[in-house]
Amino acid sequence: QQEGGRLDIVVQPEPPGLMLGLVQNGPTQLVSGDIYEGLLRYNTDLEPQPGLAESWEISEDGLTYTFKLHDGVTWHDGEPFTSADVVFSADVFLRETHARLRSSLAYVDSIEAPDDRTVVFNLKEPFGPFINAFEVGTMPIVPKHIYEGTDYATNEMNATPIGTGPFKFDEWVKGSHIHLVKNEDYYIDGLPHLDEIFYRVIPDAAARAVAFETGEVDVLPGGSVENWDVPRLTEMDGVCSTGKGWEFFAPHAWMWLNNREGPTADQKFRQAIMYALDREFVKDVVWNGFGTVATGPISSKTNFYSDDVTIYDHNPEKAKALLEEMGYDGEPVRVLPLPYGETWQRWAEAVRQNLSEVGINVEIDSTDVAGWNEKTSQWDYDMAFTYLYQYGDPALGVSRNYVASQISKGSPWNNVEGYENPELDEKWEAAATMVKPEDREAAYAEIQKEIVDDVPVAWLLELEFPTIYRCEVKNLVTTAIGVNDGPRDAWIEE
Amino acid sequence: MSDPVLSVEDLTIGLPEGADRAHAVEDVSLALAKGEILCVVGESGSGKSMTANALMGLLPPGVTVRTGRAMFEGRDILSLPEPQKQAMRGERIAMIFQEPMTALNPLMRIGEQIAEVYAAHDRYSTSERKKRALDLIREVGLPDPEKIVRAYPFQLSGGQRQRAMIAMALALEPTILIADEPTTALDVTTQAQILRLILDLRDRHGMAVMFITHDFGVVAEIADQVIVMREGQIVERGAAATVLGAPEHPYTRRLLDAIPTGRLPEARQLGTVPALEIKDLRKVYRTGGGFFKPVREVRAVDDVSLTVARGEVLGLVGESGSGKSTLGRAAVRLITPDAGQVLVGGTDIAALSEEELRKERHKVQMVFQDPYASLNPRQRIIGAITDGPITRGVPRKEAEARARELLEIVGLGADAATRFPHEFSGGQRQRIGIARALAMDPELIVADEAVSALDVSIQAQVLDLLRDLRQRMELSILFITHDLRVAAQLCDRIAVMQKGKLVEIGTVHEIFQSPQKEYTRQLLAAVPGAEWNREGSLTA
Amino acid sequence: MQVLTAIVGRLVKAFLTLLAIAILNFFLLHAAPGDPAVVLAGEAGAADEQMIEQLRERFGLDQPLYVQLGKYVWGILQFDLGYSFRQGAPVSELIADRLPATLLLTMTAFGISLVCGIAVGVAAAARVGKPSDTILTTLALLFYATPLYWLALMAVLVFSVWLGWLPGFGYETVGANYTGLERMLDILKHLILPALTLGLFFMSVYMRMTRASMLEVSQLDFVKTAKAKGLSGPAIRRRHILRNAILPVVTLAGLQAGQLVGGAVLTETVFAWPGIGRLMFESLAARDYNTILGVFIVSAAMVIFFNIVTDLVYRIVDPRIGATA
Amino acid sequence: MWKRFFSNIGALIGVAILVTVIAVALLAPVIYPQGPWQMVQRPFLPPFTVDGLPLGTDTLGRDVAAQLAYGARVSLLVGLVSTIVALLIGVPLGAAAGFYGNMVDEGAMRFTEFFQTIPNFALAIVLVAIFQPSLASITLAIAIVSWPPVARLVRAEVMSVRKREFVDAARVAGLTPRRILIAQVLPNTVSPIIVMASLMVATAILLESSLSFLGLGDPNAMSWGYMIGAARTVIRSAWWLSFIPGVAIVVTVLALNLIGEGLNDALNPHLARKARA
Ligand SMILES: Nc1ncnc2c1ncn2[C@@H]1O[C@H](COP(=O)(O)OP(=O)(O)OP(=O)(O)O)[C@@H](O)[C@H]1O
Ligand SMILES: Nc1ncnc2c1ncn2[C@@H]1O[C@H](COP(=O)(O)OP(=O)(O)OP(=O)(O)O)[C@@H](O)[C@H]1O
Ligand SMILES: [Mg+2]
Ligand SMILES: [Mg+2]
Repeated sequence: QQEGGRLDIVVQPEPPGLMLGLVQNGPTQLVSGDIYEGLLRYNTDLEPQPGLAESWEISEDGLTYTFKLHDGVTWHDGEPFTSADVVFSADVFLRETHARLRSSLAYVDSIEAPDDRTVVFNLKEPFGPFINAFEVGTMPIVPKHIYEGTDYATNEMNATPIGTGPFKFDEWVKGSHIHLVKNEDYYIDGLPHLDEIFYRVIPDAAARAVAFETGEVDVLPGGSVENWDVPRLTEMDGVCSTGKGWEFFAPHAWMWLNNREGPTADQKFRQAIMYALDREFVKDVVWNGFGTVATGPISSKTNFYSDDVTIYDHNPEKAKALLEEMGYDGEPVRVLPLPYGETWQRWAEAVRQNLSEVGINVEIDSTDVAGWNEKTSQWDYDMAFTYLYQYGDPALGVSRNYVASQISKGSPWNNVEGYENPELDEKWEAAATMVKPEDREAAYAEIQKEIVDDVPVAWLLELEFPTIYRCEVKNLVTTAIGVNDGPRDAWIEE
Repeated sequence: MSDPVLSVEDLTIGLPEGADRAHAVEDVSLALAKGEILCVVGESGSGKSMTANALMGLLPPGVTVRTGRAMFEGRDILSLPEPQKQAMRGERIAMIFQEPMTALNPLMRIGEQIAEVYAAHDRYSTSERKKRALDLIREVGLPDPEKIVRAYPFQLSGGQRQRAMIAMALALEPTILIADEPTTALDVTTQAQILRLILDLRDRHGMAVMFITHDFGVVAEIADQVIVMREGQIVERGAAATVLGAPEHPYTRRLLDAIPTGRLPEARQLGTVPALEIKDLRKVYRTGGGFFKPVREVRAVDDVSLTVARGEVLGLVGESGSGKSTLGRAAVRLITPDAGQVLVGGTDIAALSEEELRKERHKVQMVFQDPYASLNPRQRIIGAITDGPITRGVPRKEAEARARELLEIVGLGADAATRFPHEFSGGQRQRIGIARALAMDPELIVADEAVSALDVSIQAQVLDLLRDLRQRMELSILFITHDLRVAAQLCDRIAVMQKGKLVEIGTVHEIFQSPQKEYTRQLLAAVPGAEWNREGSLTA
Repeated sequence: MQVLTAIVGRLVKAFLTLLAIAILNFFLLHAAPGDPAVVLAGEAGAADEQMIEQLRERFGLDQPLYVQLGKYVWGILQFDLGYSFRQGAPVSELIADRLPATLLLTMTAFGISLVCGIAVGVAAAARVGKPSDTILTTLALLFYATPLYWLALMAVLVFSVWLGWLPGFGYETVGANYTGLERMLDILKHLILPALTLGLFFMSVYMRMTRASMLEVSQLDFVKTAKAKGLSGPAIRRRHILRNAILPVVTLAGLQAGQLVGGAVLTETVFAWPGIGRLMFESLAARDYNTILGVFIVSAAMVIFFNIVTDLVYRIVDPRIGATA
Repeated sequence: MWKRFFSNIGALIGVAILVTVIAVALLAPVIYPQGPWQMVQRPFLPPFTVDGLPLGTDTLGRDVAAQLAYGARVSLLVGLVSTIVALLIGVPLGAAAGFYGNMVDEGAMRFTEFFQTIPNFALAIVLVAIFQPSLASITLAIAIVSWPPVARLVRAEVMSVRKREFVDAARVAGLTPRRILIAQVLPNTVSPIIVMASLMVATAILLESSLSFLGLGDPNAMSWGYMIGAARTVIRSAWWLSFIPGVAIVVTVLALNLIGEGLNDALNPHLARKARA
């Protein structure tokens, strides 16, 4: 292993801020995953690994989680890190700012710090996926001494984030790059290996590919170049790629189908859509062979996946028959693409083509990011593309999209399609609070079998975002969140 | 006659394809002696300018010398290579142009522009050039030379600019000075000064001058020799006295006949019913007033009162800027006066509202100066004439019939009705303008420089027409002109204006023969070739 | 004194214009579908009503529109462009971070296009009708007809990918820590492609304008006077024609500054140039109202500034203006 | 005038190109009845490699030639309609300002200046983003940013025509100001307006393609800008996909410019006067 060196990583789009406790969008997680840390890290099989906590224990009844913190950890400003910081972060700060964590924290009764190096979470009832909630993006530990008693959103220190991570914030040249430097006082001896990291802002996908080719950048995190460029880049000499590092997120793409009104309210119509879509073609042509055709709501990379469900193959005849059966009158349906670049645009066009082949009139609604958020969260759509993360457990990232309690206007990440199935709702709830994994496995298998026949949404692909990097860069992707916290262990071979 | 300094032999200048004729000039030969002034006269388009430009080597693109030579200082200057022509220009032969307003570079100081002549020919040091420029400015009689050197053209009047041009032309004491209508754009008083300057300079420097003009008055004033051109050919040549006194060619005679002479027509009996009364009229223009400019006030018409009787032609004369047009326009309410009354048949049209005014409009009509600009190029003649009557409520059929009739009256023929303006000559257009005015059955016509833009021969025709109409229709005319000879031809009475004020008003005979005011006398004296009193035209 | 009132008057007018632009765009933006709170929440990958409400409250979006406008205008009147909640920084700071890059790009492009455009225009006018004139005008026409972004793409492809001569994006070599002259050269190297592609279009515009203007002026009477003086062709072009022909070009160039600033959006996108054009485009998708408005105000101010400068140039070059006749 | 126009080689070339483009645009549905979106073959086929697909296929295996033909429809339509709309705004405003002067002029010019102060491409982006991209909103946005020069031109022309004597003649004849403006003044300003309009169509086509490039095109309408925008991401592996529509834009805009210059030469009063004299 060699020490030193510099890594240039593309970050796209430019993050709105780097204070991970306040902003949790993708680019922020990518950069701030090196500055902040969670209590745990997860390997690519989603097994917990030591993070700020060097060990942990879960009580038999699944109600008490006890963490032993690392010794000798300091904040980047030199202040010592203690269990009080953890309690402040989880119980005070993030409760206020972190919506996704908040729903997990609902199961938490109290958080205690019996001593400087111990933190105990007491749950109200068992919550199987709780052990997955300690990843850095889900529960970043923030410095109490800086934030306590301040207005978090406008705290001046947000511009110069202070964490415990292997890299320290140095400089942010807006529109150009973010510079992180090695944390010399990192508490794990010998880590990190790299001297510095530059996160490079390059707004145009083609320019990002060029930057990689010309050696300007060393790492293209998943999704930074269009899929068509991936084979070309990976075929270059000395270039490696991996599909790993997304297991925690397991991005799952589907189309919301408006279950409330229009043709999409009809189950037969929704099934017809599933048969009409040529998802293999999309995978091969639009996604250049990356990804897997989704069979249902749970990604095959996530725990408790089951393939014992109805399989919708590309079968236009069946689709037409179903449409015939329901008496589809040609009422046009609107498709809202995801405004995230050309790939998604092409995908929408392919879908329009597939659907029109079976006689469905489709119009593509166009919009930008804000418009997409508005339209989906206000339920103003017929079919809308999206992809969401699964966060390692169906209870964290899947059930929210299908249970009736999650129907609520204003957010595009809940049960946007308006699917209501009280019977299934109960099963989702029960599955989340079972203590034994085998029990949960069985429960989720049943749920998947049932829900797939209902087609509340049109599942499309389990996305795969290959990370492209120079082969000299070693050990970059070792965790379930890949490049987000990978640089800690990475090193460069001369 | 002494040896000619310049002799042109059989000069033919070809025009590009699509021009109105094949040659701008054909087989022109002429000679110019030292210290002599040769006037080249002829109608517009007769090839005067082309001849001059050819000598300078400044023919426009496409126009070329086909045959002929021009011997000057032992060389044929027509076939010199460009660098030598360039060396000759300004140094051996100099030229001044018609438009003093545009002939100077607006962005360069006068002194620089004069000194540039030396620079072009690599003479003197920079400081010497400056000094000489100053001397020249003094020589051409420009006031306050130190200031003028540093002035920009826009700060000078037309006459001053023309003097600056002349200074430039004199800089290197050329052998020949070519002047292409150098005074046409100037008013009479200024014109007289410039002519005197040229004569004076000729005497002092002994230059040969080729003077192009279409004004026989100017010819009479300065010419030694005269050449008359017509459609590219020389039709007559000779000493000035001969050509003017005993013209041989019928064309020359026609031209000379057409000139409004100093001869005054017989006085007519005038009615007393007023057609137009102007009382204490005042118009003040305010200009400027931007962020960087103070407001400038011009009293264009300052408390003027006058009357035009039914059937009378009142001439309004005065130098440029004296307020003639302003007065005329106020009479037709193209301008709203600041004070005073304009009574037409008893109604004060100055006080009418827009609506009421449109009903009264027809009583006073106007014939405009520029025959090209006063007709809408995209409208047929019939439309131009009938627009007014139809707006007044005359049925279209009737209006059109009347229009054809009027076209006959002004001598164009009814079939002119369906043509467009560009298919007519200047004189014909002016007739259309008159027909248009008549179509409204006016009581009074204001003619603002209605013949100034026309060649003399055409001018005469239009004046005849007006005289004829005055007789036939009992029209009153307010005839605005800066040309006193024209005024003398047509008018019953004359009003003289200066700087917005009415200086003098009286019958033609009173004004021309016993002017009361000094300004009127100056004006009369400045008219080139005018000999009002000596000709004893009273009885003619 | 008069000049002073004039300048004050201009400034007041400029300020009112900027205010009007802010107000107009304020309404335009708020009429657009989309809610910055939802976008921001959305990027976090999850949100609930509580979070969105919090964000809306923080952004002041829970207040009636007129209150928001009032607050904004009040801020503007105190030269305060507001706060970007999305980026967590005052808008003026965000813009100040990006403005130098945009200024560098647009000024360079403006300079190149004006100087080269005029030079080439003069050259073409001097050879009017000859093959070299035809070649120059055709080339200009070609550049004029080529979409800016396409030219940029092709330029990157050729000069930085295939030939590897110039960097294809960015403002400077990141992390090289150059200083002084070295840094300037580095920035210059990065500047070449974007400034050229942005400049080429405008260069062809100015070239055509100059050529036409030169030809028109050469028809004027005083040119004939100059010839009659015996001046040589080049001297006439330089001393007489050019000086008169250049004025309308400069005026139009000043008026077109707005397009230059607008064109920078595309160039900045293709070349990853960290300027305000990109800032606006990115903020637009997120409905970061204050930032977009701020960029609009600043770029409009740039346009006004350009106009005032050309106006001043005009006043200096043309003695007729500003003098009392 | 037409004679002079047609003796101009550049203008003739322009007309020939434009006529071809228009013909292709009109015939697109006849030549390619299946439309531009149909996936017909393997993606990324280079031009001239497969019979029946002369220009190859795009990223989804759609016929590039068909896209080009349908793109011509959109480009021309947007160019034309937005120019007409811009004229509808600019001509009356400029005419009123130039003709009535004073307060009307002041007001109209302040308004125009205001729009000229906002960087026009940025404004177009905002407008399209706000109204959501569709052919209508794109066309409108282009019109809104391109009318100010029209207003200025018309104002200047009207002001100069207004000073001509035939306008005074019409006033003396008792015509109402409005009628003078419409029947006498405006017809004399059409030449420069036509010249400007032909150039505006060209600029509008460029603007549409720029918007489309930024992802602000109408996703239901195939346009050249869309094609370039879509192909931009594969410029390294299939450069011809952005090159072909790029050339189409260049050629069409060039043609319009040639026509505009031809018209300018043919209609230019300066040259016309010289020929008359
Ligand atoms: N640039 C040109 N191109 C073609 N023909 C021209 C050009 N200039 C003048 N002509 C033609 O040459 C002929 C002579 O013109 P020229 O200018 O010499 O007349 P002129 O006697 O000076 O008339 P004016 O008194 O109006 O100045 C006219 O028939 C005119 O139409
Ligand atoms: N529209 C205007 N605005 C400002 N000043 C004007 C305007 N029209 C005329 N003037 C000024 O008013 C004065 C009188 O002008 P007017 O046109 O009546 O003179 P004129 O006697 O007809 O002269 P000319 O013989 O040159 O036609 C001049 O000083 C002129 O500069
Ligand atoms: Mg002449
Ligand atoms: Mg007058």
